[in-house]
Amino acid sequence: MSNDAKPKNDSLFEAPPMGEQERMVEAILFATADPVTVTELTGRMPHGCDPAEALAHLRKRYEGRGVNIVKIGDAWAIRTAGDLGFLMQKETVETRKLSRAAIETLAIVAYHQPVTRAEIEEIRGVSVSRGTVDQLIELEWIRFGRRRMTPGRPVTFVVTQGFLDHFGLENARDLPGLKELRSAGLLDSRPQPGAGALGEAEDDEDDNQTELFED
Amino acid sequence: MSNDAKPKNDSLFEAPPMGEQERMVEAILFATADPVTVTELTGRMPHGCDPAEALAHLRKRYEGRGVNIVKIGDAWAIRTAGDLGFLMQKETVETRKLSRAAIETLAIVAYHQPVTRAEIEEIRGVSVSRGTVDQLIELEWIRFGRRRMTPGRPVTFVVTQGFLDHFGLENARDLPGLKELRSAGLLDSRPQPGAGALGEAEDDEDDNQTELFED
Amino acid sequence: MQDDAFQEDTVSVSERVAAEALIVDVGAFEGPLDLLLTLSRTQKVDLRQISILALAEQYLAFVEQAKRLRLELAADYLVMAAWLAFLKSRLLLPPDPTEEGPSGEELAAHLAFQLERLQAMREAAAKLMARDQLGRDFFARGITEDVQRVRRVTYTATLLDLMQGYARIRTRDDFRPFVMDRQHVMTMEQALERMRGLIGFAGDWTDIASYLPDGWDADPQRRRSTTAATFAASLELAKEGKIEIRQGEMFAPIQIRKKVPDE
Repeated sequence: MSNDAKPKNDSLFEAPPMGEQERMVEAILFATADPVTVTELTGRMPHGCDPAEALAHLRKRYEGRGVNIVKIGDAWAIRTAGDLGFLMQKETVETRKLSRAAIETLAIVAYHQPVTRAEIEEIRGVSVSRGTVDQLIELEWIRFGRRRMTPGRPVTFVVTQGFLDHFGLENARDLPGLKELRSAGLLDSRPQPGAGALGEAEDDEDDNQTELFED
Repeated sequence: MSNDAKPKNDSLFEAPPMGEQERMVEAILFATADPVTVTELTGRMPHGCDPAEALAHLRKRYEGRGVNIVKIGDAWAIRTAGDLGFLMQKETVETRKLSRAAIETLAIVAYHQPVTRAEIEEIRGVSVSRGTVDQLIELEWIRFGRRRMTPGRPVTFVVTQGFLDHFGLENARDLPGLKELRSAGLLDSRPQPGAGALGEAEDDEDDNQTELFED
Repeated sequence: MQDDAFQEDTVSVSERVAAEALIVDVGAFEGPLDLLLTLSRTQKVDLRQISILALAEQYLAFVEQAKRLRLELAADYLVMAAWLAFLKSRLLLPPDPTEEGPSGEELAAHLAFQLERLQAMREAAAKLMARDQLGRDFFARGITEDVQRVRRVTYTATLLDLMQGYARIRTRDDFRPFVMDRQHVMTMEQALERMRGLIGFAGDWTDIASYLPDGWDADPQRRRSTTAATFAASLELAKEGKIEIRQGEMFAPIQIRKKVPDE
């Protein structure tokens, strides 16, 4: 119900006090679907108001608050403070299996670090896409190492602590060698997907899918 | 866009300072037109935050301002101050005029909730048309409550959070004149003397209609 | 509670006038209770002091009038009229102790309660609608920011994936076991194919070892495989009647020659 205690601002001659004008600007900026110009404010507020001054006060009042008074073109609006944008996002995390290209690239970096892109390509026998390297860097599993002191001074890649943590390794030298891989049965049979050593990896994938379904 | 100068609040152990929490609640409430529950706030704010306390601070901060922090049921929202409605002609939403039957039915649901259709009809002395109930449900002002544990298990109607929001009520207990009506015994359910069987039959009918609604 | 001294005729005269005024828009009433509430206002007293008897008579007069004007009243108005006539008789006649059911006073009191309650609800509805309303008197946020649903994808791999990936690269040749194996294995079909081409030239007994393909005798595995395949193919050809096989003694060379048809 209308608060009768508040002064009625319908006088043609006397503008409401600045505090009231500030309240009005605040309410208008809040409720209007688009940014509002000073001209519009003048048009909507009682005669004799000074929206520009009220805006200046209001702007100061909202400094450092969760929302700020911002100018958009020649109009004004209330907007979420830049540093609180993260509150407007709801994150859902989806876990996916790394692509084969990424795993192979990662493996080469792990076994051969420090290694240049050209060397990775030589070992894989195919070119390494930019996206694959970027993805591994973003995952913080590989990072740039020292430049190689060869012509062109190519950059090298090395694995990170994050990589070691993720794969449960003390250091990259702990990675099993080819012989060990073979004796572990990893090299003997990889006939087609769905058999032998792949089994474990598949279980993993299965797991992920389950999680997806549960979400 | 995250401001790196601000402390990162992703620690599991340390909640951001209350001033920061207040800013966050402010940003979240400003960003939406719908009331937000404390549970939702907790879910969106960093771990360890106390949105209820932040809300209390914020509510005080906005007292007497052009916009206020209001409680609606168990949720919170920012609404323009009631005395400034005159500034907002442009924003006024043209609503379909409610019929007298709809208004009375709405009031009966609000004051007597949970209430069955048969009870509404008894109070109004006339049958309630399907359209009236539909209109109120469509406006999201009433919804189905629990079934009454009487023969025929008739469905009941209750008012919604949207109803409270629309009429600026913190909860249904704040309905105007509710106490007086109650103490005058006008909210008691007083059966017609000697009319038991009739009531039951009506309930039955109510039940059937309800099921139609729910389908 | 009811004024028994109330004269029926005086009521009907004054109230019939009121009833006639009302009857014009009978359609405006929301049922008999609404009509009763409207009629009760003519008594100009608080609803709690209202004379239900007088009200019943007003109502009956109204219905009477409507009949006279040949206005068709909905059934529930007539049901109410019948009920009020019954109520009126109960209120006027001294209570019959043998009769069951609620007394006239009880029924009248309930009707008074219903009227008061309907009136109260109407007032409450009016108060409710007089409140400041969202979107009319106070407003919600005009510029809303939807909560963005950000889907963050994290990637995972196991140590096993990593090792297999590496193994795959480093032993690309080894790592296609079937391909690899085929390099060292000759199937019977391959041997058969090969021998069908060669057998036409084998008029004389020849050691099947000479049918082994070049380069398959160095590696023991290859030699074994190709020998077995060639021997199996020979048996197959013999079965088909294309060749003859002989072996001089145990472990002696196995010889074959083309079978001359109809010899």
